[in-house]
Amino acid sequence: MSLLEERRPAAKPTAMPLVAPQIPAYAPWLAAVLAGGIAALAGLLLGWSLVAVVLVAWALLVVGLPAWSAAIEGERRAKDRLVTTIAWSTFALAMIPLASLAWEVVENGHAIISSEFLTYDMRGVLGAGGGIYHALMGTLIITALATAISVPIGVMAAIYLVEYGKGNRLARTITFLVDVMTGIPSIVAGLFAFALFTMIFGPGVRFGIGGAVALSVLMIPIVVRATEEMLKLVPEELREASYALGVPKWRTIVKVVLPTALGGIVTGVTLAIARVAGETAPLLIIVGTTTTLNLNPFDGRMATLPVFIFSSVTTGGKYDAEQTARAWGAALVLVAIVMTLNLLARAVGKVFAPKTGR
Amino acid sequence: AGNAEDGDGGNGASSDLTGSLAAGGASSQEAAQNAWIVGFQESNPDVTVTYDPVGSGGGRENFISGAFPFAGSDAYLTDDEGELTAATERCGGEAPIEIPNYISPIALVFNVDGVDELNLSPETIAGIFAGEITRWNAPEIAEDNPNADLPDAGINAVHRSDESGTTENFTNYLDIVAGDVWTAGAIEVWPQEFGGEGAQGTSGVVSAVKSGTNSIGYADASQAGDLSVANVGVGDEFVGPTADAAAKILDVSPRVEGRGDSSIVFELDYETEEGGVYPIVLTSYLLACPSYTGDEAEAGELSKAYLEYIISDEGQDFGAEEAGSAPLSDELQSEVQSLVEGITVE
Amino acid sequence: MATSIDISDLNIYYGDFLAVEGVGMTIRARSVTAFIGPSGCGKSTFLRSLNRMHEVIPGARVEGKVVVDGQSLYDPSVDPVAVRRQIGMVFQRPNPFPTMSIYENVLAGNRLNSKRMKKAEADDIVERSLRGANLWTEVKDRLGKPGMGLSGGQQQRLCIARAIAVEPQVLLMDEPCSALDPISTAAIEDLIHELKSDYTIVIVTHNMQQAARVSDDTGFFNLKAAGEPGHLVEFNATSKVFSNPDDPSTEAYISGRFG
Amino acid sequence: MATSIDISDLNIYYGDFLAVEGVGMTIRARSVTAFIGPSGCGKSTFLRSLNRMHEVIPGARVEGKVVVDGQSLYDPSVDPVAVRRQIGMVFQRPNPFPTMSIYENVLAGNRLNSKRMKKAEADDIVERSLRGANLWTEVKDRLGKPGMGLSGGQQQRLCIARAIAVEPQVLLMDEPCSALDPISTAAIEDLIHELKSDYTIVIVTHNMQQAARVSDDTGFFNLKAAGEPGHLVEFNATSKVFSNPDDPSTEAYISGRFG
Amino acid sequence: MSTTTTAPSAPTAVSRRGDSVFAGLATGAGLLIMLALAGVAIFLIIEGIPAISASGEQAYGKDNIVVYVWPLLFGTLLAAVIALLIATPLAVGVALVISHYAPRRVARPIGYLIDLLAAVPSVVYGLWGRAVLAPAILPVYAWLADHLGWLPFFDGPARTGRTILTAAIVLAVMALPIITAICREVFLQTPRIHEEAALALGATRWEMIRMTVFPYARSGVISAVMLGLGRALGETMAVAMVLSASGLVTINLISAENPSTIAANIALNFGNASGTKVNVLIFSGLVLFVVSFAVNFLGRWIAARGQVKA
Ligand SMILES: Nc1ncnc2c1ncn2[C@@H]1O[C@H](COP(=O)(O)OP(=O)(O)OP(=O)(O)O)[C@@H](O)[C@H]1O
Ligand SMILES: Nc1ncnc2c1ncn2[C@@H]1O[C@H](COP(=O)(O)OP(=O)(O)OP(=O)(O)O)[C@@H](O)[C@H]1O
Ligand SMILES: [Mg+2]
Ligand SMILES: [Mg+2]
Ligand SMILES: O=P([O-])([O-])[O-]
Repeated sequence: MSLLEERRPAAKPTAMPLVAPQIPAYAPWLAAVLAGGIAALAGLLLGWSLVAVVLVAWALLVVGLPAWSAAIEGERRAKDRLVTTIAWSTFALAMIPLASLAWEVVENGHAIISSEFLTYDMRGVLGAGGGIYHALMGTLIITALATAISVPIGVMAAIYLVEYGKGNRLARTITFLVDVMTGIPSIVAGLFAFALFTMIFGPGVRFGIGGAVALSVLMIPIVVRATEEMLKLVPEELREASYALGVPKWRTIVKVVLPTALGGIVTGVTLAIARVAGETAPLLIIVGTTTTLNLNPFDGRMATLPVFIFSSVTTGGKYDAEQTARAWGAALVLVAIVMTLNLLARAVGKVFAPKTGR
Repeated sequence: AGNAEDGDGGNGASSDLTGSLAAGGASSQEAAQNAWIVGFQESNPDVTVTYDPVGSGGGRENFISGAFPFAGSDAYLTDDEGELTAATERCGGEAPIEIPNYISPIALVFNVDGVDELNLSPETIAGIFAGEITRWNAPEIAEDNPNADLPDAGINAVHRSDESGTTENFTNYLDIVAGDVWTAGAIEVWPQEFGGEGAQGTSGVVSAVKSGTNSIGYADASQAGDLSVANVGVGDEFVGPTADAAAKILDVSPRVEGRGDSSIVFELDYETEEGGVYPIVLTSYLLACPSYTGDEAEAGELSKAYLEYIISDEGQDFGAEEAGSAPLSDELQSEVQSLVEGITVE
Repeated sequence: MATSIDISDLNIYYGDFLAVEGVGMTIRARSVTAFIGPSGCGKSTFLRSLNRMHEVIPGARVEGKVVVDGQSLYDPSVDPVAVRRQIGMVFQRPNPFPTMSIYENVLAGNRLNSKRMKKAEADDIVERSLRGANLWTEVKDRLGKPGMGLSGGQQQRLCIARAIAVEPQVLLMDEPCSALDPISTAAIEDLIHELKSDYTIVIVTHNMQQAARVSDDTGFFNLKAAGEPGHLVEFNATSKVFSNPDDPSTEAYISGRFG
Repeated sequence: MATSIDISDLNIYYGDFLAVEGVGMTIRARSVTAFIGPSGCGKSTFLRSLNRMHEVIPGARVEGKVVVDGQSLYDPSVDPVAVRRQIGMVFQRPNPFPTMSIYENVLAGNRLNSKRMKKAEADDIVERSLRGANLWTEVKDRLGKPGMGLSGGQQQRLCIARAIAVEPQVLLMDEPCSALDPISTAAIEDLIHELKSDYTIVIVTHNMQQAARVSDDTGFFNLKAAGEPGHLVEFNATSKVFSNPDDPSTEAYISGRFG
Repeated sequence: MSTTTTAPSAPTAVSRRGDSVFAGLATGAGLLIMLALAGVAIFLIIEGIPAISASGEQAYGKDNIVVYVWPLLFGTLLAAVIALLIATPLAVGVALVISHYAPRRVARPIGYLIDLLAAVPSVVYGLWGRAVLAPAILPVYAWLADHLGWLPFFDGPARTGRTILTAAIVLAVMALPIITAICREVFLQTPRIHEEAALALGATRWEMIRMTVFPYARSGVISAVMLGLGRALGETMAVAMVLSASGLVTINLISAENPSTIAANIALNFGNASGTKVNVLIFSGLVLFVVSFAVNFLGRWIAARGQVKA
């Protein structure tokens, strides 16, 4: 060990250099304000657009803060600050579309929302007036049917994967296929349902249940994945505790594992519903649309909110303005439904979550 | 829905009809059909009519297969692919009824800085859409518009990106009047090599022209909205796309020869030099059977009533008002009416 | 009520991996038997083979004989589910069912087997078991509260109550105190002392002092080397193991020279 | 070279939770100081406050004074990054960087400061550090192989080599042997003996025998009750703590009466 | 055991039956999923086969199905790849903010906001892209065409906002939350002991991320990108509503003449298709299915391989 001592480079200034010059904690904010100020000033003088001002301010910040840091704190700290600034910038950038989208949907959609809009269909309506009741009901019915198909299959399949298959070949294959299935384009799911029902009922078939089947193709993998993750999170100890009490496996699954995982499963299912409730392409293909309320998913076209939005925007004609207004209104309703489901998913997850007490 | 029952048109007398009628076909008729459905259901509150705009081809296919009791189609039946024979078979061996019910001018809509009025000769139109005339201040355009302040800007020519009866009629016109410039013939799908912006559906073209700069496109005149529309050169004059000017073309066009009595179809005379005729016109037909029997009796009865409404004065006027189509001339209307009234239902 | 267990020539596998080799011993009824040994020597594995919990792990299997009350545990005609009702188990980390109240947790073994019972009968079992686990006075006013709301030591006693509620004959405990604070540990050790008048108790512990305090017999497991199977080095009365062990490696382990 | 550490009135928090309260002691240079105590009493927490690793945890903070070499560690002008170079740390579970070779692992700390290093210089540091960690002969022929390919004990020594490659003054070790087999443990203990001639070494261990074997001074931490903060009960020469402790609870803990 | 009780055999039989019925149901559900996926492939193949001999009028005026599908496939890949070029750096940055930069109290709402991006239905993105983004971005394209026109991508002329680049931006916004979610997970899974090892050696936060988080997360990020790619390839409505498609093959991203994508093309033409044209569209859907299957396959495979290594 004395070797170590000898080869050590000659005396450092202090034995233990712990202190390093630092720029103040408020430096990033100060830099941001300065950059913004300079850019705004230049923008005012040179007549830049707002976008240009923001871009220049950002560029100043990204260059300026690390430069300041490099001068005082050294290169390593400067790099750290550069990356920090860039990382936060990406977040800000990602928020622009969300903010714009939220603003536009509310701005363009709120005016038309009324009780008439929510309770009338489009039968006999040419210009203004009418509503989305038929589309709302269609979306609810088809989504409910898809849920009724997907949840039992998805949950049972997840139970197979976690509780029975555990790593065997079939389970691995299914896990893999489920993963791949998550990536099926929604339009392909629609084509599948179309091809399937065309072969059964002949050409030109359009009905709600076809849409439910197509949506199930999209929904099942989400349900399986969510349930699988939740079941995996149930500690092995709980299963063992139950087995050790002499409880058979299936009762252990039903009475101990599923209740413990219920919160997560409900959350996952709700998120899956939210995801498919906004699907358009498969419904366009296999459900079509209509102006009249149709509550029978086994007979004839049904309107749904997403397809209503699409066709309102793309039909055009004399009443384009009215149709577009209805489309934004329907979009607001659809976004509200989907967001509510998302919030609900989280709330439900909390309500059902096992009471940890402490 | 609360509004199903509050239609005020139910004046009792005419509405002993009940049931639902599902047909479809050419999307060009969609707006007019939507209007007709509203009008018809008003006086027949217990009838539900749906018109699926599945396209002319789909309409013919479903008509032949029996899925639709009647269909709308931008093209009449021919035996190029055996459709006429098949349709005859479908109608129990009788030749199907083919009648024009929707005549609509195809407007050239434009959005050019500082230009409100535009005259275009057939060759110029072909040159623009074929991608040969690329700037607004090109001499060909300037010649027709000596007083316009044409900008020195590129032309953004907008066409339909989907398969379209409008495209077919428009290119048919170009093919006939300017065949040496427009070399692609009459086609339903726009040929890529001619370039330009592709837009989905008539509304897509209209909104692309509206939101683009220095754009021009072709669209059913009823959808032009507040966009400027060009006058098209016919003979020595330039004619705008009004319903009257469009309706006139059927008066000057010959019937297609060699069709039976139940078929009233036209070979449009795009090269007409008749005054006041707007030549770029889309004509859409209704296909139906002369008699409906057995299972189809109810659908036949409803179809007959509905078709009668469509070609009635009331129906044609309502279509003109709501969808901008040109009402049939009196002469043509009475001819068509007798065909529809002759439909038998057992 | 309680029962002795005879083990002979027991080999325990995880798939192809032989984890424990050639164990033989007799566990006396109404006594506390402790297993000690360095980590990985197979104490838990062996314990779990005594109520057929071992086979819950995919690929796990057992060779040799475990005889309880004259019946061979691994006989094909024996139902493992029934075995586990007769031979209860308490785990290292307290694991009450998180979705159930204290009351339901105690009854879990009965209820999960869909036994229908009268309220009075159920109340009776709950009180009896909780008293048996020395937990009654602490929780009797909040039986409807979630079992997870208890402290670690209370949770562990709840698990013991749950295990004895189905009236097993043997109670296996795998390091029942290792996740607990000293005070809770003392409470559990007291409880073990009391329970031994009714049950045959087998306990695994990494704490030699605990083994010395609570057990009547002690088994010392060891590994010859990493990757080799664990084996039983010595099985003797606790007093002998801790004062005068037969095997020098036992002596070395107990005096803290390794592990 | 090595340095002593003076701690006074140190309170350590996780958010609002006071985990360790009022600790004061002086850790001598070139000696081994061991911390023992029951689980959860704050040994790791305290150790991590000595090189400002504590504040890596969100919400964690420290009150009081830690003075190293005359400088207060928690002074605002002090750069935590510099502190951690001077006060190295070895963790409970060996944690070589999985994507790096043995060679790169050893140099990981050095590379941070001086990107460009001559090959000869780098080779020199690697050999010196691996020799220092008693690992050189075992790995010198496979320096390019991944560090994860070593056995647990070798990995732990690799981590020690990595820590001493940046030439710190103090080496903190949190239960460095608890994941290791007895043979590897012995190797690490030997190494600690050797290292103490150059470094100030602080080690946390749950194994009292180990504390007795390797340390010069021993600190005993305890909890008054669950949920209460941990505190330093006694800090004395190891020989005194193990033979004749000042505090009765130290005695109780060491003799295995709890924990 | 006391002599009165022997292992009871009656309840055994009952519980065994329950066990096997339940296990059968579970296995059946698993098999059904395999069947469903096979069904998707089989039905698409059956309905797609007649398209192979389609030509001329039936193939939308193209000589054969290959000539028809190829430009669509090109457009699909082009839009998806551009979308990923935009989304990936953003997603990695946002994921890092959530996993390593934002204080915990802020990280959660940030994650939620990003998740909201994924919750917006694609038709609403379409509406937004068409009505808001396209007109807003046209001046940017004009600027690009003027200043960077020498690059083939920005050749222009910029006459409409509804270009393939706009569509790709919308796709990027839609793929961003997916990539972010996965990246965030893998970043968070970086073993704490490795991160602390780096910090204890005196690394700054960025150095710690480069030393431990990125190497650990590499395969996870790649598979996240592949999954984002899958989403971008298959997205239908947003593209259908935003893009002005001419159906040609070009890398000029901001002109009025844009390639179309398979999914959007199907959605736009399906309603009007009849006869063999339906088969032609389904065939193009089959091509899309195969491509996205392959991409997902690759993504999962990379992810799975990464796990073995870690
Ligand atoms: N599920 C399993 N699959 C494969 N091997 C296992 C499994 N569980 C334990 N083992 C192996 O079996 C051997 C014995 O493990 P066991 O858990 O029984 O040891 P132990 O004595 O209880 O140790 P500890 O004191 O750490 O709990 C070890 O080598 C272990 O790696
Ligand atoms: N990240 C954390 N956040 C909040 N509390 C923590 C955290 N880490 C530890 N604690 C708490 O701080 C207290 C001291 O924990 P610490 O890990 O320092 O104990 P220890 O003596 O090292 O225990 P062990 O021997 O089990 O390692 C405990 O009450 C623990 O629950
Ligand atoms: Mg164990
Ligand atoms: Mg610790
Ligand atoms: O009427 P279109 O066929 O042009 O849509």
